Amino acid sequence: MRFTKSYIIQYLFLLIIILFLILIINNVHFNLIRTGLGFDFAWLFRPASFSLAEHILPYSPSNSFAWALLVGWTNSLRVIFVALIFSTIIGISAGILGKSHNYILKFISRLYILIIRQTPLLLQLLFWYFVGFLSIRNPVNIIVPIINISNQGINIFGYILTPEFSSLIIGLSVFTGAYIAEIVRGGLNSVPKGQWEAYKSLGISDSIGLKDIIIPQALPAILPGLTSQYLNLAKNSTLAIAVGYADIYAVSDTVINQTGKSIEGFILLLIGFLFINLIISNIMEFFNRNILKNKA
Amino acid sequence: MSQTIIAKSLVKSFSQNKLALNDVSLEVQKGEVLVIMGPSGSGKSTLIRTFNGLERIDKGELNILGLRLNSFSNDEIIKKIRKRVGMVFQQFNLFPHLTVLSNITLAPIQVQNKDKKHAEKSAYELLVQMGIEEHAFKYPKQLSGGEQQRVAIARALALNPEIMLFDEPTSALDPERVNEVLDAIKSLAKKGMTMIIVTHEIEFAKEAADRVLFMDEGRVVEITTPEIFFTNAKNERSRRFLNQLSK
Amino acid sequence: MKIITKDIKFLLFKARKIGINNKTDLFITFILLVGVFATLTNFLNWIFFHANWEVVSRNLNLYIIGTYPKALSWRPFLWISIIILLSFTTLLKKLNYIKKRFIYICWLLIIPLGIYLLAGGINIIPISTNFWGGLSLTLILTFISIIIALPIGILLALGRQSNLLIIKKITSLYIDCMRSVPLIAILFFGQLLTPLLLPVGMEINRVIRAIFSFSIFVSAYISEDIRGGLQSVPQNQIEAAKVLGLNKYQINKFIVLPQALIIAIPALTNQAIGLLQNTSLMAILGLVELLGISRSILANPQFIGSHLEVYVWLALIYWLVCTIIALLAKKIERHFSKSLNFQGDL
Amino acid sequence: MRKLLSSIIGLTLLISGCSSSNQIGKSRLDIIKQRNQLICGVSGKIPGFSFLNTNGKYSGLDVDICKAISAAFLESPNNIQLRPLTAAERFTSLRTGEIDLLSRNTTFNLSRDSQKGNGLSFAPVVFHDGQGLMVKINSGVKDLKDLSNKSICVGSGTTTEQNINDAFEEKSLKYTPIKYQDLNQVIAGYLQGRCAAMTSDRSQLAAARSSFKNPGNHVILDNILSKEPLAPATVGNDERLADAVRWVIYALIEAEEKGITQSNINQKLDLAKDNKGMKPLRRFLGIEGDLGEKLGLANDFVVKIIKTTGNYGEIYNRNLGPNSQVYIPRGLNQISKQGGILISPPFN
Repeated sequence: MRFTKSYIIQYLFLLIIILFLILIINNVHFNLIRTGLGFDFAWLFRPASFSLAEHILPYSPSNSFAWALLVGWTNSLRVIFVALIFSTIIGISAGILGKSHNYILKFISRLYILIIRQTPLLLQLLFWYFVGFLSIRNPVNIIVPIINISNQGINIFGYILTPEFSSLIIGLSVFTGAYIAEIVRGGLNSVPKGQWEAYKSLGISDSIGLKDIIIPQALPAILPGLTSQYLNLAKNSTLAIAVGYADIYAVSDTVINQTGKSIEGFILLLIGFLFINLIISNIMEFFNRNILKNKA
Repeated sequence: MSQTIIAKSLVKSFSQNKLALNDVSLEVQKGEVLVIMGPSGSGKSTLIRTFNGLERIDKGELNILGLRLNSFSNDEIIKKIRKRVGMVFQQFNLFPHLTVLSNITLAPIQVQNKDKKHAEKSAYELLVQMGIEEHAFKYPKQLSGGEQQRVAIARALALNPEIMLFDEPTSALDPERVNEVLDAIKSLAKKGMTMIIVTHEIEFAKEAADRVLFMDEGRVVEITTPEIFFTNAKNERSRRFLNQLSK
Repeated sequence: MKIITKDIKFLLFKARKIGINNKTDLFITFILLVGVFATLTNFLNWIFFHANWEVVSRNLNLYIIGTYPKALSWRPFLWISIIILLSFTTLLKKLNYIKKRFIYICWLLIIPLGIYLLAGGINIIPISTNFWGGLSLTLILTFISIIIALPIGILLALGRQSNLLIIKKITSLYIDCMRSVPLIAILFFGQLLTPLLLPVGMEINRVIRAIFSFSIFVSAYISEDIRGGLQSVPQNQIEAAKVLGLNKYQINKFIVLPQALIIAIPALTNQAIGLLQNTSLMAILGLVELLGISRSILANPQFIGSHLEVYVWLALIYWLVCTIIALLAKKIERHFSKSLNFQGDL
Repeated sequence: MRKLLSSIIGLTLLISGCSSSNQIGKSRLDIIKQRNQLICGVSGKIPGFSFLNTNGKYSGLDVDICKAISAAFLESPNNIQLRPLTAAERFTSLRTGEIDLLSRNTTFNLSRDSQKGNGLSFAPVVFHDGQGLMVKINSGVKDLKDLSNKSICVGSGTTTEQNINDAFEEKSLKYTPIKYQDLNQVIAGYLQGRCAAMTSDRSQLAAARSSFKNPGNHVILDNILSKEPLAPATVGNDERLADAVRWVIYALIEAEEKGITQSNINQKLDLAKDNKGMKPLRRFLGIEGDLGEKLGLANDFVVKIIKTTGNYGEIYNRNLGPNSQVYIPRGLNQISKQGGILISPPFN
């Protein structure tokens, strides 16, 4: 008797959702017939006949749409991976500087977070690309002749990073870095004050104290937030389309345009993202388990 | 005199190898004040929490105000019991986002469907009775611990319970605040409220209790009048406990 | 000579006071200061002497109201002025109880007022959403989406905490899926695919589709924030409510949810700010909100190549709006959390 | 609870009921008339064709075509709703009925027109264009092969992307496409030196060049990579709407051939009314016969068009003529009498 009522509610809920899904599938089916679009994946193996500016895997326009999507996917992974490293470096430094005793460093760190977090990422990306890179008239040599920055990109030892890739990396890293900095600061704040006083009273220097005493204790508070920021970074990397980088979303967009297969293309995009998410959350889970196991 | 609580062979365990309650039986008369004492971990809180269904018993049977409660009892019975049994916690457990007045009137309005004006009037009378009427519109955080605990008592009384359960009501208070709460409980005792109080306050027990129950390791060691318990406890374990307390 | 050493010592004392303790510190500070100073002077130099602000000054109306009919432009302008006025009274005034109530009611009325003023209807000429644009569209997208997403988020959070297994599974699936997909994909879905899901002849206009997309996306994130709040409501609060005879529904409504929401205010604020910033993604999908209208303005042959001016100007607007939202939320949070401090209880 | 459920089920049935009683058989023309509004998809970001002026109004050739159609269908050029669309969403919007008419620099080609392709119906071409390349004069680029292995700025989601690929592939040359979403991004990318060349329809290249600070520093190469006939489009299998749109465009061309302009339309009307012998003119202006009614329009739809927007030549000059912001010589887009390829079938 006690369970029946809740069971009825649950099954009704399930029934409504199923009905709703049936209704939608019915509509889609009807609309696909009406518009003559159809639903199939055969087009995946036709030649893509568009070119991509950047690819890690070998690619030419005569490759299939499927291959083009895979190339886009690997391009996404490349951006996510590099931006992930840089954003972590920026975020941790800014987070630690935010706790610095030096007022000026503290001020700069706060200012950075304040500006970056309150403006849209898309705007920042456009800014980095069109203003940051493309408006460089005279190439800038940072360390002659190792790093050379111009509106053709960053040239390191003859290896050229395109402005699209570079501005995406900078934009994503700077943006995500500001969020990571806040998480790091929160994590550091979660370490009891007594711990800071304790290492100082033992005469341990700040850098060693941070590395060996404070950060290990702050990690459990930092890691979950960090994971969700990494996932956000992966999702935000789809804004690549605004600066002309051929990531998975941009390639999907082109594919959908060329084939008109919007539903199929969308489904493939979602599957692609599911994989990226799985990769990141599994790696983080691994870290989480190992680090927390050792330190707890 | 009629029994309001009858407990028969209660058994309750949280982990497999240790019994929190081990064959506990007792009866409480109407209007009686029963003080439960015992070292920490002896099962006092568990026992008192079984009386309003916060803990389910594994074996045995309870009869609270004529309602039978055993390991198979459903939520309806527990709800009925809770409406007639008030409880005050060690940590007050006031609702921090509600004013003192709303803390007290919430249950009468929502559970007993009283109209707001009526409920507020009764609440105000309770606050006067507890001597904290000037705090009616403050939030719990703005009050001292003693005041908060008196609000908690008023909140429990607002439902006109027939039995009041106190789970270490003074343990979380500053020493100088203890008496204001105990005085409030004493005044309730004088009015003939049936009360079961878990406490470590010997003086209070001597003064207010009709009987004292001493527990250890989930068992009832002794149940007797305060005079006998505090001057001439029969059991070796009770004496040791009292010695430690008076130190 | 003595005087100079004294001066240096004094300077060192001053430096120590602001936290510069050793040579490395001094060096890093110096480098950073030079960098900041150089950037700042360059930037100011550009702003005052090189930038051509015509692209901003001549299109000021467009940035704020988009393609809204000129004769009726007072309507969005009135709405935005009221919002600004209300923000400042909320932020500046130290308020008593009655005034506070009044201001909260005003804030609640902002959304219906905005819809009425922008869309028209009774007594004023109706204007299709197609003409909405600029900052006014950005704001109304944000406000309506948040107000829709909040209750959905609460229900999802409760669903995920529920002990009804099917409901729990379905809500969890929904939340996890939503959170693993990029927003632009959801917006793409909303703009380009939902028409295929609808029965023939049924149309939902694109602003509503955008609101729908934002709401279903943000509600998943909101639900996780609220779940965090729900989990941090102490168990003894629920126990105390049970003892008073409240049923499950009453416990959630009167005890758990209010506290969870107060705890979640900072996280919810971040969601609101994030949402406002993310409305800019609609520029990629064809709505002329603040960023979209700016891209249209940049297409005008008169203003080709004024990217930097436009981006700096947009950054300023977005920054101001987001900062005001953050400050407002802080004020609200301070007001509510006055009562809420579990440390005092435990 | 029960009430809620029954209402939800009711609603579900209602919606699914809707989907079976679809509006097949009813022409969109009737829907447009019923709502007294023409929803027209435009780009909103292409100078000369449709862009936002500082008054917050869209203007350009594409917009004027919408106005002419609105004047013909709904008696007023102002009953239009212009919807800025991205290249990616334009066909879906048309197919799902979100817009009635697409007037957005859309290239007329087989796969878009055919039922198994995009399933559209194209109206006559309103602008004959061809894809071209623009480079900086001092770059020394003269031909496609000079651009080998260089970067080229392209707009994504357009036929441009495919054409440039085909052209380079034909000559076995390699290049790097830098793809942007909007034409103005393509222009910015090119101007700021990201690419050695930008490719787009030659009209757009010309329009862009005319807005540059130093137009003389840029040159449009002679190579024409493709034919780009730009035409308005409606959804396929709606012949009545397609016919009506088609003949509105022809009317604009015919009016120019006949020398009927916005300023002399009243004189011409009087002339036709007075002279019973001027049969073709009388039919064209709806004084005689039932040409308009055959299309489901007012009999004098031509008069309404010309009064509000003028003939094709006037529209062209207003938006792309020498005195406009973007000057593009008429070239092919001249009526046949003047040496162009625009021609209207007879209004009989």
